[in-house]
Amino acid sequence: MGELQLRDVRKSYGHMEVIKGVNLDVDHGEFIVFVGPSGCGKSTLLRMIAGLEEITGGDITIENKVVNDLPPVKRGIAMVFQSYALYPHMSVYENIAFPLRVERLSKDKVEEKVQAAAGILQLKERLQHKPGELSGGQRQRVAIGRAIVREPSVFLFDEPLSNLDAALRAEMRVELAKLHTELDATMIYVTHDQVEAMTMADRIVVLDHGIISQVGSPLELYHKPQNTFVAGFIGNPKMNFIEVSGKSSGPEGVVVTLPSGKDLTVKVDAAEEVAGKSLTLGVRPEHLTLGTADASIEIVPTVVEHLGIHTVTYSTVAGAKSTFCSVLPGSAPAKVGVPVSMGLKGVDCHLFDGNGNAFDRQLSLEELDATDMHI
Amino acid sequence: MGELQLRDVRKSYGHMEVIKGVNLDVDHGEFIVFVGPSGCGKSTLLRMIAGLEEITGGDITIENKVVNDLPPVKRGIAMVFQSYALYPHMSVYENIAFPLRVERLSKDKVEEKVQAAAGILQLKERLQHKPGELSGGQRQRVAIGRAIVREPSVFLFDEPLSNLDAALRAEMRVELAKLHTELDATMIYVTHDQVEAMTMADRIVVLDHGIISQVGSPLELYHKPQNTFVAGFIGNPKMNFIEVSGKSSGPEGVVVTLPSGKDLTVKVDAAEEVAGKSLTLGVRPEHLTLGTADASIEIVPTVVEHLGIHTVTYSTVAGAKSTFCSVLPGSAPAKVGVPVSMGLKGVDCHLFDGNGNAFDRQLSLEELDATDMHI
Amino acid sequence: MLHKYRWYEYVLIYLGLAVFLTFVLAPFVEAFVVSLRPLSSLFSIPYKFITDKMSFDAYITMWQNVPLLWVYMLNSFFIATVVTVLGLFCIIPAAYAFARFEFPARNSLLGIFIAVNMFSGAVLIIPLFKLMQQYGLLNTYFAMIAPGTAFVIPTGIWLLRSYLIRIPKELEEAAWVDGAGKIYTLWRVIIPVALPGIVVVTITAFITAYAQQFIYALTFNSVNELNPLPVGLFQFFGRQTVVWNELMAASLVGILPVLFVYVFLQRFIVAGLTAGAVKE
Amino acid sequence: EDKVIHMINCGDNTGAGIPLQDELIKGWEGENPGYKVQLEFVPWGQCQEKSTTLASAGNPPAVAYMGSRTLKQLAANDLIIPVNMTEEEKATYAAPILATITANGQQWGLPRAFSTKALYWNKDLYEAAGLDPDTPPKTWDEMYDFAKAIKEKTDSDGFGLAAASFDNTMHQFMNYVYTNGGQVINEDGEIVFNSPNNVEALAFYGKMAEVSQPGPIAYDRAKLRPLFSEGKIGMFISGPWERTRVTDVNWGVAPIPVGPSGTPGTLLITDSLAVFKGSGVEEQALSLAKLLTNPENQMAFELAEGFTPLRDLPEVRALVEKDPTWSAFLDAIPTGGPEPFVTDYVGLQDSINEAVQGVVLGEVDPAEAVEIAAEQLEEFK
Amino acid sequence: MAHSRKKTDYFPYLLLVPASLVMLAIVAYPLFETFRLSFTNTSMSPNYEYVGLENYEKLMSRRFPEVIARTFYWMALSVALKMLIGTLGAVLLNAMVPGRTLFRVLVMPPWVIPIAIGVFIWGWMYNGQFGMISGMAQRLGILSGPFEFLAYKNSAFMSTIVTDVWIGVPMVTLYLLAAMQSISKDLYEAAWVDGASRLYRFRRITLPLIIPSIATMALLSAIATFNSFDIIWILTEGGPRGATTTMIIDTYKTAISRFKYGEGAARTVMIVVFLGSFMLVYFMLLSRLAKRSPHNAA
Ligand SMILES: Nc1ncnc2c1ncn2[C@@H]1O[C@H](COP(=O)(O)OP(=O)(O)OP(=O)(O)O)[C@@H](O)[C@H]1O
Ligand SMILES: Nc1ncnc2c1ncn2[C@@H]1O[C@H](COP(=O)(O)OP(=O)(O)OP(=O)(O)O)[C@@H](O)[C@H]1O
Ligand SMILES: [Mg+2]
Ligand SMILES: [Mg+2]
Repeated sequence: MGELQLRDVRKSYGHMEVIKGVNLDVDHGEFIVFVGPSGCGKSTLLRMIAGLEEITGGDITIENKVVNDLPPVKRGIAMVFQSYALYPHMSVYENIAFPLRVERLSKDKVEEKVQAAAGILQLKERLQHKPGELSGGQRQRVAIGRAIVREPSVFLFDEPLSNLDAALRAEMRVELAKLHTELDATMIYVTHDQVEAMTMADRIVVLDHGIISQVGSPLELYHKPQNTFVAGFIGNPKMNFIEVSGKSSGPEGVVVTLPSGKDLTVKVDAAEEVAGKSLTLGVRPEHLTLGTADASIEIVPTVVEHLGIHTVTYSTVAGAKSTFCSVLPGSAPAKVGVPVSMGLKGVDCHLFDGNGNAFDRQLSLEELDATDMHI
Repeated sequence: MGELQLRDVRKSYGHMEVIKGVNLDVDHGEFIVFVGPSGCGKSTLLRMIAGLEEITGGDITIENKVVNDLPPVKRGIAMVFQSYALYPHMSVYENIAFPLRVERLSKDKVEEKVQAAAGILQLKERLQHKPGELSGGQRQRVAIGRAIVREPSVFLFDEPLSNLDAALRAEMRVELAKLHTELDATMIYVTHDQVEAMTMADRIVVLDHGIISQVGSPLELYHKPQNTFVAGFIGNPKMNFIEVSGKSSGPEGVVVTLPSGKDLTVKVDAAEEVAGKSLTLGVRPEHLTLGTADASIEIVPTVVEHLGIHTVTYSTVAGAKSTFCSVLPGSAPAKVGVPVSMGLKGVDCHLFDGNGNAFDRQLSLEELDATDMHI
Repeated sequence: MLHKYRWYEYVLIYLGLAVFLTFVLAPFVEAFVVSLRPLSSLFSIPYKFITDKMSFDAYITMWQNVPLLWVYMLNSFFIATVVTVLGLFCIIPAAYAFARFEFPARNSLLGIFIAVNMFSGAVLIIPLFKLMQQYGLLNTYFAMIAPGTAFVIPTGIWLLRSYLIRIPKELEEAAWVDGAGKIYTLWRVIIPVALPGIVVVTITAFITAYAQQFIYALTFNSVNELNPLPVGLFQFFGRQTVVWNELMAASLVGILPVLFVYVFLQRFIVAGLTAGAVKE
Repeated sequence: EDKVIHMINCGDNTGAGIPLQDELIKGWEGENPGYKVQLEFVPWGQCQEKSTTLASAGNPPAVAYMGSRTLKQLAANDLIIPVNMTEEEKATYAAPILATITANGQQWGLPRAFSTKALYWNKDLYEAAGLDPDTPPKTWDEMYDFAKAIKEKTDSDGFGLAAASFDNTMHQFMNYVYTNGGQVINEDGEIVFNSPNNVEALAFYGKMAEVSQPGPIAYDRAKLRPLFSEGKIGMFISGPWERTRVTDVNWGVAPIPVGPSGTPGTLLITDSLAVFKGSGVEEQALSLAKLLTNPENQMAFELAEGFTPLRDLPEVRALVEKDPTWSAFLDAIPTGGPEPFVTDYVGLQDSINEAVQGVVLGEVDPAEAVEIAAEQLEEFK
Repeated sequence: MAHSRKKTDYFPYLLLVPASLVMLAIVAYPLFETFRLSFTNTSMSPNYEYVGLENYEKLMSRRFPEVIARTFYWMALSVALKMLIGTLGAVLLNAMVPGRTLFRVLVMPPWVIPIAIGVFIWGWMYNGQFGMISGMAQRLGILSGPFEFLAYKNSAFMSTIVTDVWIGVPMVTLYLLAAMQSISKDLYEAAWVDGASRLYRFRRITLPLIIPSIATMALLSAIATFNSFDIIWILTEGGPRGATTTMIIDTYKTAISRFKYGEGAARTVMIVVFLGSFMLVYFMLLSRLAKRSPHNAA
């Protein structure tokens, strides 16, 4: 149970194609997160799976049944809305019981299931309250409770935590992860919060203008983004991009020339000739070190943030596509206006061709767990 | 100009005392941030300085003038609201010009000042637009523009960035910091975002239920919190607190017994006898290391978050007051359910007495820049 | 998707709408048909919806029976407009006071204002008459305008207040911090920001003032040239024969301009009612 | 500065008599320098109420057109002045007409217009019902029988009965009171409404409902004419104005049939010019009113307007000769009874209407209805 | 409180001045006058005397209690119908079917035209011989002959109510429509996902959520209906035999038609008393209802 397939799924509003052919296989029990910039079609895709939005083209299959024309209730899904969509006039109990009432379940059954859900979600004390009397986190839990009682094979969440404050969000994140394990259900989760995506997902689906840009585990996306879009989107602060020119390529990697004229060997496999081509070098702020490494870049911080745990610098660098950022240890002696040298390691860098597609990094994901990477 | 003093400032709503005697001296050009949990009185205090809220007791002095009974406009302050409070029916130009229009400044003067402010804030292209047509960051800048043109000696900000998304917030943070330098003005800033407080403040004022819990530079609060409240409040994820019992104290520190029975020497100066007393050990999640150090704690992670940059584990630990959290390098091989040992260093730990007050750490803040601390 | 209907649901909805709109619109259709019939076939038995000799003659001949129709229409508009303007002049500051200020007796005062709703003009007509007479105001526009104004104020305050409450306080605080006075703030900040709400109040006040012009005018005015439309047309009933076709023609011509205006304003009306509907 | 004489005229200024009146007023103004007549036309629906309200508000018109029935009430409230007719002037009026303006031994208004009622019948319907089209009913019973015949033998109803909550329901009923020897108030000002005659009249009114159009309470007299014109009712009782308005059917008009306990009669209604008290120009107003209503000017006005002539002058005979249908109305004048003269005219009207409606609806029996009404009337005399 | 500075703040009172002046002049003073006149025998003539409670005694002895009962009956029936039809209408207009914008415009006319004119038209329609209703009913075979709607007590009573409903229903409909549209679409989607049918969604979501709006509208409507004058006055003047005489009509008849200002004033005072207690009771019921179910939006 709980498998889901999308086959060339499309959606148009009038002449505007919003989802442009999405293919995705979800296994039972997976936690899939859709991320992407605002307007990229995350909600639309989720709502198409839910049956709230008509499908313009393609097929959606849930548990080996094409559900394109089924109403939501027949799809075996449950959905949690961003606004929670709690019925303000009903008690928590009645809110959770709503789907069961629709089914005309017997009183005892309803009682049993609601109590079970309330138990899982620690809402037993609140059952007689109205949603208006609950805190944000509690409301969120009620919304989940309403989804749980239906025992669906697929849970759909549309930015369920975006109305909560940071602390509560962190807490609920952990709870949702636990719930996922407990219920052993397939979950599809839309968010634009990176941390949520990275922490909760088995696999992340990065959407860009209605097409899937990359699908993969969080670490895969972090370490092996397939293009500049994913590379820039995953990771906070954003990856730094520097215009470089290719020099040569070989088994040990690709040699590029930095704007400063120095060379750096990036540990990637080149599929094509790179000499003389203009390429983009990507390096995450947290992979920069004070001093020099395989190569270095001179920066003059314009802003320095001391976060205790980290010190973050921002500077303008020739060849960099936007503000150049580095995340240094909390004790790093960076000062505004004082020039400093930033070390780059070829093994940590990413390289992209003129179309923004990544060269394959010489790094096996299996090794990642064992490798002792910086930070 | 720009000095501000609060002398035993108090505020009651009816019988409820919300601000319970606050004393604070702010120098010209300082960037002061008020932080504290929701409802602790941050906004109230700021609004009292602004003159939006009546003062129940004490004195507020701006530039050596008691302003208790002056209306806002006569206090030499400008305020930026959380909601921006832009006039939706006026263009950006008119919004920025509003305070000048009120003053009945000549047309030329208005033009000059608005253009100057727009220049600083990069709003020149947007002057004829309505606020509704602007992005969140631009609106924020307009709100600041309206404050700038009045050339106040003190700027007051009430959670000015809380309506922006993460990326924009980071950007605006940097811009505000720049602006602070450029304008050379005193700024008082309310937030509940730690990162903002840590990155922007010259000094942070931590409020707890209407009293000042601690005032100090960001690093001071991070490294030398005076009590468990500040220790728990500053730093994200939260500091872990573990119940320990004191064993002995000496010049090299205080020896405590962990719940596991092992001893650890914490580098703090004890002012009193500690033997046999029940104390609280504080250790920041980012100061834990895999393996063992001065001492270790065995944990079984219940949730593991792979953020790429970090791996965060959550576990239940005997003696810990809440979920025990550790922030490990991104490559750390933590897995749910797999026991792992966490190393503690005595030099990184904090120690608090039964009342939650900190023992003084053997660490000079001057050294901090030079010391090579972990992370 | 949510709003996809099955064929029988469409049938039911349109059937329901047909019945509902028939009830609402039948009188207008009847009025129109009557206005087209010559008097003789008007009183014809048995009833025929379409009769022969239908023509627009009544629209021409009616000018003899109601030569002042234009004047009545203009009067109606004029009275409703002045009522609305005066009403707004009272409503806006009062609604602002109730929405934004804490002062002793605020709630009871508001209650009193709202309660005034329950005294129609008919109840107060005697003393009002004496009052008007005392100040020589009978047979003036003022006699018709003043009571109208009083009875649009409570609803207006109620509507606008619920709108103003939703305007963020920070706007005023920001203006105050910038040194703007209270009147300046009201004029330059609150009123422009509340404009959509004010538009709604304006429309509802106008509707009320326009629709309820009968009793005051009938009682306080007897100068024909000052009469609003309903009273002007009521004169048809004072004759030996009620010239129904001309009455209907005159009625339709008389109400056409407002109907026309409301077709264009309907967006605001529905939107504005939301203001009141969301929170009571 | 000229003193204004505010005169209220009911209706509109389209009648042919108005220019004549204007002429006279101009002449009067010439003879009375310093006075200016301000003539105001008020539609019928609001005319009398308006004058009364103005007066009771202390701002009376100088002279106004009022139904004579209101004069007693106005006089009782001290709002109008008596017009002080000389014996000679009185003599120009028929006694019943004089009676309509006389209360407490004084005259309170100068008659300006009047009407009597008669029975119109549809000759074609008579024929269709097998009745003689040229023989109108002479008695109530005949009227009932004829109506019944029409109702039964044709598609139409036999009679047009008015019982709406308007003033002319009482007027209609008064015709039956007066043709059955009844009265509302006697010469001594006592309420005598609860006489057997009136019970009989009311019972008959109710009985007529059986042969009348359905739902008489929805009808006032004005609404009956379309029915008559359409041939939907065989007969109805109305004033002389119908003669020119009913065109489509072949009709005749005859005196109102007589009840079992009475003699021929009719309700005689007059409207008068009343001179209000407190206008400051009472004297001038009175002189103007007298000028307008003197036999010569009044007659010219009536002829122009098509009103029933008030006084029996030679012109009248010529009128009847030209149009014999006048005679049914003019001949009835001597038998005419006035509208009851009370201090609360609307109260009286409501009470009588209610009695009529009660009987028409079959809710109360006539004797009881008359009794209740009589009781209520005590309050209004 | 931006404006609650130390000094007593006169500003809010200043803001209330224009409205208060109008209210004092047009409502408060006349009300007071009414109260005073209710103890006098004032009539047509400018002079009058105080007569104590005579007017009130007269009230009781006549058929006034009947009028009161009728008024409330008329009001309750009319308001109930308005709410019922208005709710149904709002549901229909809320349906996402082609043409709904047009339909929303089409319901408006009765509300925006002068009431009196609408009533003129209804007066004609109720005519049994020539009017549309009786005519159509005869054509369709529902009636065998002309029926005069205003000629019989019950039918006249109902007819005035129907006209009142006709005038009041557009406002109620549009208001409830607005209330329905302010319900978040998410709620319906959530219910749909849970399998709730259209009818079920209406019963369990729409209806409970618009109940406060219905209650508000019912009160406004009740007050308007209570004070409804034009309709009855033009159609029946309170007849037949008082079947449509409500308190307002009775008062107007007494005071204005019959010039018994004093007696009319006594009636007015009674209206104020009854309407006041009605509103009080209504508010008490409402607030008790609100306490049982706070409608804080989630
Ligand atoms: N009903 C609609 N009609 C027309 N266009 C629509 C409709 N709903 C969504 N869109 C468009 O489809 C695109 C995708 O919208 P969607 O809501 O799926 O974005 P999203 O990824 O969820 O964004 P966000 O993160 O802001 O929620 C957007 O460009 C939006 O404007
Ligand atoms: N007008 C008021 N009347 C009564 N109590 C108030 C009022 N305004 C604030 N309070 C109370 O004063 C306390 C401090 O409120 P304040 O708004 O200053 O908190 P805050 O620190 O700004 O919180 P947040 O982070 O949520 O903005 C709260 O307990 C609040 O409930
Ligand atoms: Mg979305
Ligand atoms: Mg705050």
